Amino acid sequence: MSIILAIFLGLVILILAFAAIYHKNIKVAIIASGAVGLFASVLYLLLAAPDVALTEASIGSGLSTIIFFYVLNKIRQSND
Amino acid sequence: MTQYLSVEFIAMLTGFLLMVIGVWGIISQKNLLKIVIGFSLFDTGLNIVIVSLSYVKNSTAPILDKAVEVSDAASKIADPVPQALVLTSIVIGLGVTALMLAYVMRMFREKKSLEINSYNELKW
Amino acid sequence: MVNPIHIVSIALGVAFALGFLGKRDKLSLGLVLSTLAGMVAISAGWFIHFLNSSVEPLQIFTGGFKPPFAINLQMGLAEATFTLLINVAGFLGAIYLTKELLKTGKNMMLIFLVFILGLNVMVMTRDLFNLFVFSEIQSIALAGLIILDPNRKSIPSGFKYVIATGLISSFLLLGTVFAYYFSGTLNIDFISQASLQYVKGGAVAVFMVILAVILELKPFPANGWALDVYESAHPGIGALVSGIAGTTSLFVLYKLIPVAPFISDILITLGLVSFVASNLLGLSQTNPNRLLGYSSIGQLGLLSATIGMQQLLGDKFIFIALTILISHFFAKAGLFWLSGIINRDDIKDWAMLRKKPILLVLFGVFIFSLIGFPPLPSFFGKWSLIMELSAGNQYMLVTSILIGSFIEGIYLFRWLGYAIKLDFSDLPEFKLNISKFLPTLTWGILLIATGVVASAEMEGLSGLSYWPLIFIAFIYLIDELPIYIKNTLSIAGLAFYSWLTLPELYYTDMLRFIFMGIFLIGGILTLIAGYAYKGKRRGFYPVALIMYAGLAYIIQASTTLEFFFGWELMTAGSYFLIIRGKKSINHALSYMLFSIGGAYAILAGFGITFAETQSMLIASLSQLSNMVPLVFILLAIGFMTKTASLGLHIWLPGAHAEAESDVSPMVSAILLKAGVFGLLLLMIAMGNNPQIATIAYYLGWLGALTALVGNMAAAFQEDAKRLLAYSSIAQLGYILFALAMMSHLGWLTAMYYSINHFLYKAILFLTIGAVVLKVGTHSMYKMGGLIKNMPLAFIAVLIGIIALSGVPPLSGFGGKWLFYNAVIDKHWYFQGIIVFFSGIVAFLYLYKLIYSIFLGQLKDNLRHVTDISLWFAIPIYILIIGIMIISAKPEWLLQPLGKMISQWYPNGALAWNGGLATSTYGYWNGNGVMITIGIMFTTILIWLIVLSRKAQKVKQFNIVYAAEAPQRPETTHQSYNMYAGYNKALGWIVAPKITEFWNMMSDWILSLAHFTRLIYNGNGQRYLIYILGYFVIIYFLVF
Amino acid sequence: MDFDIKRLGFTLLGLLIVLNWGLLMNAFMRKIGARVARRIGIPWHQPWIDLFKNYSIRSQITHGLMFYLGPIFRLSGGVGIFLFMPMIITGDHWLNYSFQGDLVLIMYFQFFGMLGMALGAGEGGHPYSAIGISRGLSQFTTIEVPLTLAIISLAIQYDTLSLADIVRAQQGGFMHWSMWTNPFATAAGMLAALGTLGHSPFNLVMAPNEIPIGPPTEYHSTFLGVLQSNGAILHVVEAALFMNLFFGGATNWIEFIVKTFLIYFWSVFVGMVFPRFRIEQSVTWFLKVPLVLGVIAVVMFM
Amino acid sequence: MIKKGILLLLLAGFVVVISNLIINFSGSSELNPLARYYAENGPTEVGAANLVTAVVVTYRGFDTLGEVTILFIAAAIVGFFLKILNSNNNRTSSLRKPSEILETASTLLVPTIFMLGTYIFINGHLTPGGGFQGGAVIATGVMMIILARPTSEFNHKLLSILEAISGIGFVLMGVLGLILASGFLNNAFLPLGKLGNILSAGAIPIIYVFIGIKVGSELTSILNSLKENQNEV
Repeated sequence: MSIILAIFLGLVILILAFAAIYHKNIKVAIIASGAVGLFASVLYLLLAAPDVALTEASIGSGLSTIIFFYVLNKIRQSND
Repeated sequence: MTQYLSVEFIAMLTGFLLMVIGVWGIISQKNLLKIVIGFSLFDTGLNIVIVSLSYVKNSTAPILDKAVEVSDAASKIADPVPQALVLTSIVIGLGVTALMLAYVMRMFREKKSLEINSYNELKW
Repeated sequence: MVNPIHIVSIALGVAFALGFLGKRDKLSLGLVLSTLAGMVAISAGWFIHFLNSSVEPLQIFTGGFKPPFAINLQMGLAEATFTLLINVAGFLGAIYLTKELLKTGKNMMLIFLVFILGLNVMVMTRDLFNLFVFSEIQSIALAGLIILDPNRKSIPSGFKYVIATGLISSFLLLGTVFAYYFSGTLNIDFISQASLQYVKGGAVAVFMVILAVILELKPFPANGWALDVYESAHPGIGALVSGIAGTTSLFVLYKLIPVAPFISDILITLGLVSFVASNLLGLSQTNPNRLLGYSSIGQLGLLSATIGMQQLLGDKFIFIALTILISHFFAKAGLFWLSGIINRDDIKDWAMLRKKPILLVLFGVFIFSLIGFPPLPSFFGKWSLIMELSAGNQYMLVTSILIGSFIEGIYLFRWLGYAIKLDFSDLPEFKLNISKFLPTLTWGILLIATGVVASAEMEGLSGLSYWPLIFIAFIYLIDELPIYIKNTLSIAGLAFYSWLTLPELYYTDMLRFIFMGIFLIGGILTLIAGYAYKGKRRGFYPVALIMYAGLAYIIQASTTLEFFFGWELMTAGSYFLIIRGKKSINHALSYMLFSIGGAYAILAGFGITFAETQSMLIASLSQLSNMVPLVFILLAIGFMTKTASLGLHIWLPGAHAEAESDVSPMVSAILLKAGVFGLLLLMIAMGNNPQIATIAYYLGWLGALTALVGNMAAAFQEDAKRLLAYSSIAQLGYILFALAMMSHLGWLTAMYYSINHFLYKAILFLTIGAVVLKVGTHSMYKMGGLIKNMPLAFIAVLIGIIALSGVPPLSGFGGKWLFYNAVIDKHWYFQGIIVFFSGIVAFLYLYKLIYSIFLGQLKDNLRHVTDISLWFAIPIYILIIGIMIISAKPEWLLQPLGKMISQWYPNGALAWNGGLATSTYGYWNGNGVMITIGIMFTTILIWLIVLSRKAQKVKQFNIVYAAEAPQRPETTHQSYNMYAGYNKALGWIVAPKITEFWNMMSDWILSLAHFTRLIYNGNGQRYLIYILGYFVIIYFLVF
Repeated sequence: MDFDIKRLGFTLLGLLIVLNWGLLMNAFMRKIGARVARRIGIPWHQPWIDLFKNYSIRSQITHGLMFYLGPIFRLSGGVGIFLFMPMIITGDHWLNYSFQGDLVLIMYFQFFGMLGMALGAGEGGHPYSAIGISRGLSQFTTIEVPLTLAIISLAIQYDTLSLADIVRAQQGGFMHWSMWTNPFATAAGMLAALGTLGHSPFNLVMAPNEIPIGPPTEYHSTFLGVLQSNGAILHVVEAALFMNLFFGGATNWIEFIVKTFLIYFWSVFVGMVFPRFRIEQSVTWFLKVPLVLGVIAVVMFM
Repeated sequence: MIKKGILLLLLAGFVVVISNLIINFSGSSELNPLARYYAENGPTEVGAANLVTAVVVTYRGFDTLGEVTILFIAAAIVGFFLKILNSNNNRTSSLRKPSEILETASTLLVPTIFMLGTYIFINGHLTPGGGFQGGAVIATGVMMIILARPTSEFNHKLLSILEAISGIGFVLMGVLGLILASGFLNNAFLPLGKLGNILSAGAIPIIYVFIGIKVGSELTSILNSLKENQNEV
């Protein structure tokens, strides 16, 4: 069961990663990259690492994405 | 073949492929933000790889509570060391990402460009 | 003793506590500085502790558990040394950056503090992951420090730096966790014990770890990011990156080698490739900071190669690595600091340093330290390195190290030359900030101090006395005093040294006595001329004395190290003497380059000798049995760069011609003899070996051709000093030829020529120099008719040229006579003919010299020129007396010489009967000839005086001029292009083929440098690709 | 060195003979030259008249010390070569001071006079003197090459550099002369002799025809007298050198006179036949055939 | 095109290199000796039920100190960066007012978020989580305030004093460990207590509080710097 979940998660992560690299819209890319972190934290839970999962969710995907957006926003503004 | 059909191996494979995608993003994308995203993906992949190293077959989280008694902890838990390392790695990753993004922001201000090719002044 | 962990707790505590202080920046800075001072104190305490006693290193268990369960730090002698270096540099670096730090506020201060802290822990930690964490701290802190001076350049380069180190540290992390997976531990010592190189996958893991560390050392070509940082960051930061961050990475590499011992071999290659390539690329660089970057990368390459050579070098490894490292550490940081003081974007602007002469001195010390001149530490390091590598028969490594160092020498000395010579009047004034100056000065002093310490560690250097160097330092200290005091003191110093050494040598070693006499007495005489100068003549006396000290050391050396020490000292001193000339910047550079090249050839030769005989005694040259020809050729090439033999001569004419009036005789009459002395030593030691005969045969030809080309070229010169310079080349060609004969008469000729050449070339150069001082030009066709204004000079030149030309009865003829006998005795007829022919060609330029300057028509603008300075005349006439004595009583000189040479060549000596010398072929009575000619000449003179006592004196212009009235003196002075017809007939001999050859070589190297550096196209992503490619390629090379 | 009055006497006597024979020979040669050119030419005693006249002229001018010393150097050079060269080989009387130095001394002493002359003329301030001297020096460099080769060949052949010994080794008959035992050296030496004796085609130095002036032009009166004396002595002595080297030397004055005359005549004869060379031509000429001959001569005895 | 090919080749090389690691990875069926040691002795030596916490705070506490330092300097650098950005430009802009929903929600949610964060780091030695996670959660709360009240100014002084106190506290704990117990950052200078209790594991809860405050304030200051930067156009 967990193997199937793992495979599923792995596929989702890889697809999101591709999207993060190749999507034209930078916003989507950033969100995809954040989502990679989120799905990774689920994977961590499968791997018996709740501490890591919590950290990844809050820092790796949460705060990083926020910072990305801040910067993107700033760039947008100053590009006007 | 069956040895490869395990959670940890799949996780590790995912991590590795994520790293490869990240590296590809780093070396092929011209957009500064995409490069930073590449780094972030690379880091996540690396973290997944590390965590999958910590996994012991059928183990539980390395937390001693009612489910895991002190006496049989050694046979039940996952390796806590790589997990501790990943914690550090994630935080460092955040620091590096913030730093890179601050740089990107500052560079953009200078030239209004996100193309890495526009920052080639220093050479030779 | 304070627990080393407090380096961490204090630094971090203070860094965090800065938050309390709000905007009180000065207080913050004071706190940071005192923290750094405290860190210095802690590591210094441990350093002293470990230095005094050989105790086990201290282990610090963080968390209170033993490894591998917790992270442990180690503090031993090595760690104490490195943390001390780091902390001192950090402390002074902070002082240097005082102004900038105050301006940017406390954020930068705490980043700076954390940066230093990170380096400290990187040195001390024994845990792989901990190493990763603190190297991240270090690199992130550095990424912050790069923008200390935020500008258009530094920000993109900071970004490149961040992404590059990000990639590299990812490799490190990946390797680390897999190393943990395969070995079950993160402790470096335990991982080493696990021998992961034999574990499948484990080998790859440790490879990734070690390669990440290598990449941190910026190997060529994966180092574009580092170059950009060097160029764009504040030089104060560049100093830290290059000096301490690089040093730390090296230590980490050293620490990690046991984890992946298989890397050693490839590390040597990578390091040396980086060393040679970066130096090559540095050649076409003009930005000082970037140039320093190239140089840094090169030095790091050399050092990492040295670490790879740990096994090869054995016991000496620590000494070698440490001396080279310390030189790099101090010199590079010092240079960056200087760059910060100057703050210019072009190395040509470094002439500004001359506005603050002390900076120039420091600059010189740093440059010489990088190249490895004595008494700076890297001299000893490089010496030992070459010796040990040769002992291990690693000649490829020796070759590439020497090539790399040579290329480094090119741009460093070009730069030094710019600083010393270029015009600086257009450049702005600058204030010397004490906070910027103090660290730089400290570094210079420490550099010299470590050199002295290192020299105490060396074997085979016991024979040298440091008193001359101390004396020179003293002379430098009184540089502000007027010239006559310094001159008197210098002469007194030389005289005292002569008094100490010469009498003893006279009874023990005739050969050394003669050369010591030439060097010291010659030195005294040429210095007397210095009284003619006015003002302070800053910097002249120290460098002249350095040259003389080097020469004296060469004579007194009993080991190869002492010899080389003296040789390099002499080179350094003479370089500074030569570069003092007005237009000598390029000539001094080419002098230096040939000298360095030659010195490296000598070094390689000594290295091979040491490899075989395991002895540093010069005498051990004679015990060689293998590779004799190679050693001989290497050493001979080294010495022939000083004697300026054909092919290696192109530095000489310019260098001698453009030098100051009293410097030319020093470098021509005296300095060149050092090469002769070296060749003599070489031939004495190795002459018995039958393999040498063939080489000597070719040397003989070389000498003959040198003589021909030298004299021929001299005949076509229009510049008086250049003419004499070419003449020196030719004369040294004679000497080389005579030495190569390796027979009694041959050597007698050589020795006789050496002494004579010293006498008459000193006379000629001094006189011409004095004339030039009065007339203000070197060009002979602008002079003319000066005989009336300068009778003293005329007589001196007359005697000089008669002696040089070999016309009886003066001393030159003795040389010719000996030469004939030696040639026929040796059966080297055709070479002999060439030398003889060139001897006659000498008449052409000698006549041109005396005619163009003293005879012919006096130019209008020179009507009121007075005779040469008395201070020049005194040494000149003393030398003339010498020539006269030798001419009248050649046996006084030849008999002792013959006796001396009989030690080595007992057969074929001259037979003496009173003043009559008889050889197998001919005979000659110098004394008798002198008397006969004297009487005859006097008789005819009296006869003419009797007949023409009423001769009426007329002006020079009063001549019969083909039915025309001459208008101006210039039109009747046939001087320019005097031997036009001869040039038409035989000028092809002196076509500048050799100069063209060297030009082609240098063009080729420069364009190679230019094209190679195009790989650094400034694109950060490209740099990442290089890093990745480097990683992949090295992987495939290793596995 | 012991002072030997007898040797001095014989030497001075020899000098007197050589001087007069040189003057006479000069007159002969000029006469021959004139006859070849279908002129009458000078009377045979003309050189003595010139010499006497020049020595007696009262008005003399000088340009300075070196100008003054130039002729002295020149004459010293000529006399010096005479002094260091054995004239008549039999007995000890006419060996002069050749015991003080060997062939090398003689070769280098040739430069003594040249150098002095060059310096003196140089101070004269006349541009053409300098031109002439520069040409003379240029030419001399290559003249010496075949000559030296020939001398070295002889030195190897006879195993000595002593001129007297070389002459002695050639005694004992016509066929012992170097001319026959070492023909290549002789050929090289005699071609070089054309240059040393300074007649056409190698007389651009003096350039007696086109340019009415050369180094001696500024000299006149006593100075010219000295130079003329030297010219007479030098011609004989140079010829004597070649005689000693290649033609068995002389055992008495008759033989001396005949041989030096023939040698001198050889150069005059060539001069009559060949036109003058430009300087670059003459410089290279000596490096062609004479050089090859000289090399062969050396190779033969190596 | 050629360039792309070269890059692909490079990537292939990279894949080859790292696949060496993955091929030799075979999973683990039991703990290695080091982990076994932690599992067996961690509860008695350190007293933390969460072994990851035991490793993070005590056994490898030195790493954690470094980690905090990294965040610290990253915050300092970002702060410096944006300070120099702002110093160049004094213009302020009027931002769009945030929606009322966000404003109200934040008033309700922020205290809860702060409490959650505090809980996470105080219970770090017992349950998953700890200083970092808790700190991050607190920072999220701060972000919410920023979003809700873009014009509100943070008290810089408070923030930096919080940073300083927590940082110094962490270091002080380390030094106390050195002086009172067996080594730098050893937690046993306070009683280890009973495994599983909130007041157990010696100094770990205190250290985690410091870390939590420290991380929270660092992240807040990063966000805050970026926020202030938003105002400048």
